[in-house]
Amino acid sequence: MQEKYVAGVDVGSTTAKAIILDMDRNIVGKSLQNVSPKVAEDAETAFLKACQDAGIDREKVVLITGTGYGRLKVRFGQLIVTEISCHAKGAQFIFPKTRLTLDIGGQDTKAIRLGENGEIIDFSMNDKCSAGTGRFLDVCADALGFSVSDLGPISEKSRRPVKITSTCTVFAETEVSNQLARGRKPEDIVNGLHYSIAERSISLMRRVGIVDEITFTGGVSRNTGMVRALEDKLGRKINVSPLSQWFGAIGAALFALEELEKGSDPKFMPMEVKQ
Amino acid sequence: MITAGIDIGTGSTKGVLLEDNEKIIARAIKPTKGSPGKMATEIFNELLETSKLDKGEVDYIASTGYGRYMMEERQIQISDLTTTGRGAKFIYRDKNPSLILDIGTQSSRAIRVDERGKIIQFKMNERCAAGSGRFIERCSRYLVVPMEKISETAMKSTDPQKISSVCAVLSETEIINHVSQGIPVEDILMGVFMSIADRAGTLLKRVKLDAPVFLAGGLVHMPAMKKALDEVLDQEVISVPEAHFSAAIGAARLGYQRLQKIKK
Amino acid sequence: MENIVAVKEEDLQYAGAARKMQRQLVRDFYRQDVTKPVVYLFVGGNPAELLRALGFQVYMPEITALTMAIRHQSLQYILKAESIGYGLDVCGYVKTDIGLTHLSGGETDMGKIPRPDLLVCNYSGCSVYAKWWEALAEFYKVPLIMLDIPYHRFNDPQKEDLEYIIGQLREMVEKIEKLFDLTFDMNRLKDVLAYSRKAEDGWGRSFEMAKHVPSPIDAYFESIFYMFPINALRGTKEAAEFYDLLNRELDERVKHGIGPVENEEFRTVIEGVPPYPGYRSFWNMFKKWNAVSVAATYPKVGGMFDIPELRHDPAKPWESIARYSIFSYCNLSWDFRRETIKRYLEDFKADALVIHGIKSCRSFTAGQGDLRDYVINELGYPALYVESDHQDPRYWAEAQILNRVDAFFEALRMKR
Amino acid sequence: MTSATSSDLIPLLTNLQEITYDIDFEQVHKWKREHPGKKAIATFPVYVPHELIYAYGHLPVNIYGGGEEISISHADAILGSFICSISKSTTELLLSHQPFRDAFDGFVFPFICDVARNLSGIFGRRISQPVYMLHLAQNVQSEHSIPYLKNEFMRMVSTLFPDEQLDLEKLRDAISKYNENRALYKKIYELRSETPWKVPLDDLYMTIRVGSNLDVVKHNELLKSKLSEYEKNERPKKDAIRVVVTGNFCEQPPLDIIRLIEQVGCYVIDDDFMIGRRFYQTPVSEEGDPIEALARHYLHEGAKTATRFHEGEKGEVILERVKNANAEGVIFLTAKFCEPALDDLVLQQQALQENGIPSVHIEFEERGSGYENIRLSLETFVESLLFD
Ligand SMILES: Nc1ncnc2c1ncn2[C@@H]1O[C@H](COP(=O)(O)OP(=O)(O)O)[C@@H](O)[C@H]1O
Ligand SMILES: Nc1ncnc2c1ncn2[C@@H]1O[C@H](COP(=O)(O)OP(=O)(O)O)[C@@H](O)[C@H]1O
Ligand code: SF4
Ligand code: SF4
Ligand code: SF4
Repeated sequence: MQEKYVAGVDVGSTTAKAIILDMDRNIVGKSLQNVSPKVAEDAETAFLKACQDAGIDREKVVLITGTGYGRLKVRFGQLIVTEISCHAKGAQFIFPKTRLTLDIGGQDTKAIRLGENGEIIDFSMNDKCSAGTGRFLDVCADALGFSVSDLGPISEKSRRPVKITSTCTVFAETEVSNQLARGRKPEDIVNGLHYSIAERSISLMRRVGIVDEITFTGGVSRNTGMVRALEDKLGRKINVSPLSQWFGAIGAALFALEELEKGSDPKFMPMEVKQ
Repeated sequence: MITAGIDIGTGSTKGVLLEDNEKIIARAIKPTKGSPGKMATEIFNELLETSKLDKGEVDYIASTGYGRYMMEERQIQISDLTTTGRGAKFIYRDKNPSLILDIGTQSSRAIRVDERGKIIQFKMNERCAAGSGRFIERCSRYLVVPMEKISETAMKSTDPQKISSVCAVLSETEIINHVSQGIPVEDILMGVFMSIADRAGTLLKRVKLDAPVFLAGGLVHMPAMKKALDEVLDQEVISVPEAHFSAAIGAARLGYQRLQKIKK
Repeated sequence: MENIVAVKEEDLQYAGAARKMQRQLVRDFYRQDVTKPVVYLFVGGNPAELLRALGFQVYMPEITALTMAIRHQSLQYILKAESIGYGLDVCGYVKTDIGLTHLSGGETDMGKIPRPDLLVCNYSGCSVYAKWWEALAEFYKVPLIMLDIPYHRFNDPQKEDLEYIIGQLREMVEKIEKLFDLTFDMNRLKDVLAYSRKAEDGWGRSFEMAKHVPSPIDAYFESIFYMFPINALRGTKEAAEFYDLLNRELDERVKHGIGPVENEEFRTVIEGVPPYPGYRSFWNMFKKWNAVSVAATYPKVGGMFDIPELRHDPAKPWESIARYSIFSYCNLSWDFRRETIKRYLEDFKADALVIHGIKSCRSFTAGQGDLRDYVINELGYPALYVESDHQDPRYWAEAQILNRVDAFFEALRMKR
Repeated sequence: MTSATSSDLIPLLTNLQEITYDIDFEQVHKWKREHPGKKAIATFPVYVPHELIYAYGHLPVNIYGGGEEISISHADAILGSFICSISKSTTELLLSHQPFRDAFDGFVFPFICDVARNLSGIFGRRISQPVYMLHLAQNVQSEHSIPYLKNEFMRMVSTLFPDEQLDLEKLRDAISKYNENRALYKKIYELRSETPWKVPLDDLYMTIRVGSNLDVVKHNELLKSKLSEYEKNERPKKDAIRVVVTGNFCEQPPLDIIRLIEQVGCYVIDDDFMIGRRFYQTPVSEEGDPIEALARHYLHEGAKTATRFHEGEKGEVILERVKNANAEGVIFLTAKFCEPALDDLVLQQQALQENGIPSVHIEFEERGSGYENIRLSLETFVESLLFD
């Protein structure tokens, strides 16, 4: 049999991620890149980079699923699935006992509750406001002169987290600078930011019901300080994986694979017809 | 008699020295950085320097703005809504304003005043920064147009591009998208001004938009803001650069009033 | 689809007939001359029959407001009302009405909305009703009659509740007779009630039609149009005839296997007031997934027309009006609402519940999340909750709602 | 009911704030321990006749949500996002706070607004204790309203106490004790009107509010002791302006906001604070049929808050209050998302405007993020009166 692959391309608001799976569900290639204004090109680049990473020809990839905020821009794909389904699927693939996924991405936060067989029971997400999302951390990190990848390690030193009262990202940015001017320690401020987001996320999770196991996905799950704050507030451990940011893409690739296995025509989702 | 009004805002600190309630003999402005209390002192000292006056020659100091409680030297602190109303009334005195729109760094407020400049009604943004000056500052940063050039650039626009996102932060993505589609920066910037004007319009309608609107706050320096407001509100909005000092002037004038009372 | 192709043009005598007649009725309604005294009533559980029998022209500002919203004209009026102090969180109907009639003189492109000569506050299901009418009474300086309808809390309304309502109805009639120098005629009331009954029987039958698979009617999105006669014209001949026509059209659809979507795939029950400002787009989100709503609670805001015992009855005029008034949908206890949803899900072979919450209507909305919890965790049906507003387009976030609807049906389809 | 001795008051006086805001309802649990077999009934604010519950020997308790003490995490999902805090935090207490559920043997939600009404259905599904939605008659003019309301009151108690009989003598006695309670409020408010500096607003507020958790007899003792304390108070008189605060008839503003009002220079002379304990502002008749007396009093003498039907007198009511309080202005202090308050405000503000009386509208919520904007609004309002 000819060598075949499937791909999932997750075009988020901030980053584009791609995953290549072989027919045995092994991840053979992945990529991550920032989203520029040229979303369609970024999607394609992410895909090509993943092919490169896998060391395969793009022609070998027989079915591609697009997902994420910019899913309609994955014009070279055949399937389109919302990121909610994909994150859930990806999380369950890596952590099979997942019953609740928390996805904090660049511009949105979602809580998804899953059933025994991975079916989505319920989900909720935040609304058109950047408060409580990755962007909130990006902006505040900037104001403190850190890069987001520093936030985790820095907050580790914190003893007394500063309470951040503003929910609006813009006000929080000012608040952060003021706190700094008042001589509060950067680590305490960063930790305060983490707690503030943790609180908002938990309230979102409560909307669908907090049940074990919880898997944390999306770019913000790479922030170890966020993981700590969440675990502290929830009083339990949560799953995180180095692949967390790719869960959406992994889920998307799995959808492609399942379709292929079903032998069905890739006219699966009605999404592709409209823009 | 000399009174000082110091307006410690979230973005900038402004101060004036007023002689006999009428004549502005010194003014100063600086971005607010570090401790608001120190900022206020700095501005005050600058005022003394410009006017060549001695500290003891200033009869009364009134502070206002978000940092009003932090200025040690103050004799009184007054809320920035009150002072903006009074100050704007004074600055625009020949036109007898009753509706004032104050857009500052983080705030936007619609204020209705009576004959004397007393506030009768006001509405303000509360938790969301989408309609405030900060939005423009952020745009300046990621569109790489310096603040001094923002308005000038926007004024060149022939086809303003609407911003649909309501969030000052999330609209970044949209704006960057516009850039990539080759939409000229000036049209995008004008769109940003229009979106702020839209929000201001809603605020104004909540206190009833039934009179000419007078602008106060830092955005008076931006003709583009006025242009956007003119269009959105469908009227000629009145704006002069001096109105950036509305709150400071209002504070100094109310300080004068207090002084008169005390002296009696 | 197969059976669509098989249907020939000439076979379809009634295609679109009901919709056409409904449009005409709306047009005529707003263009009619004002020849009689005008009374304003609320939709929920109103005693329109009594007022028609007394010789009043009946208006319901809620209906005008929603008509404005669906035509994308509500925002200007909402802003006007806000300018005299109505808060952001006040019910959009109130603001549109006050902005349109009190503050703009009632001129619309459909016709002029007359000012009221009398306000009857049928206080059935929503506390905002009282506040709204109090304000109108002050603005228009016209008499206001309070008709206090107890909340539905018991399996049967108790004798005391009915007596209380009937007592007030009689007092109201007397008061109006005096105020407007009119005489009440029982025979006229019975005629009006007979028309109401006929319309209600017909409308009730149309609901039942959705039990067919595929359903010939979208019980939520389509019903929104078909609700106009029962709510605005109940008690008139036109309304009664309208539902005859609608049923003929539905029979024809059943015969030819025609439904609101070509290939019915999902059957949903929908709860809540529609997002009028985004109504078309909202419907499209469902059509795209071949989803049909087979039962909905919103068409029962006037009264529970699907329950035959609750319809008007010329043989028991006072009692049937009183009983009807208790059972307007927002006057129902959560126990009853939960039971109703359960019944709809089961009887109409539905796959899921969709809830649309209204940010500025607490009467309908407060507790819908609990309903969702009940449906998911106790009944085991999937349920989707989305939120916007019935009047205020500023709350219609299309992309977000689309995302939720897509994800929901995607998950439903995957489960199959 | 044992009458409280003065020494009983000491813990109350020293821990006033703690007891007032106690979401574990320790006072209620304590009362139940002292009265075995008796019940505590939680009532949502405004217009529930406590006298009736008290007449059965049970303890009526006003509930006011969780305030600053509990964070909302479940209730959002149940109620929706555009809902007032008191409803959310009361639901939160139900869902996640056992001491609250254990304290009460029944709940009453009056139909003061749609949210309060709907809460009854949410509670009803989740607990085994009886829950009653009290429909308060709104037709002031109908002769059928009083018989209806009497019957409604009886339905309430027979739902709460299905196997118990009402003793009319005990009801008369209860009315008399609550009349004493009302008379004491009146005295304190009069004292405050004459010499506002003697009665600190926050202390008065908590003194009234703490009564929610107490037997009325004990509360009467407390009020008496506070009254004499206030009379002797030697706080200096301040140059503050006299105001009426209205609109907060149900959800209570956080204590910090109440304090802020005084801090920025206002003497609150007339207010709606804790109107849920003061909605009968005149004594209820102790003659004749006591149930009818309660019903009649609600219809004709009950405080005219926005949560009931009142045609054509909104303007007059507020103007009258301003006049009686000899106030210079009005602060509309309303709970965020409280529609009844928002609706009535329009007509009231209009009346004030026409009469040249300044007013300001402030919205509050529990656990709001800082009070900077509220302070700003209050200061601006005061300044508009202070400066010429
Ligand atoms: N190494 C990292 N450490 C901490 N945070 C990170 C890291 N990498 C990315 N992030 C956060 O993740 C966010 C992007 O998340 P992602 O899930 O990729 O977003 P989306 O899918 O919406 O594009 C960024 O806003 C950033 O805050
Ligand atoms: N020349 C200028 N100096 C200062 N601010 C300016 C100038 N031109 C425009 N601005 C705008 O005005 C805003 C500051 O307004 P200001 O009234 O000083 O605010 P605040 O008092 O809240 O600090 C800034 O956000 C900026 O966008
Ligand atoms: S500006 Fe702030 S509050 Fe407003 S939408 Fe954006 S993040 Fe949210
Ligand atoms: S039921 Fe809802 S939509 Fe209707 S009037 Fe009441 S609050 Fe408004
Ligand atoms: S605060 Fe207002 S909306 Fe909330 S329960 Fe009380 S009366 Fe109802």
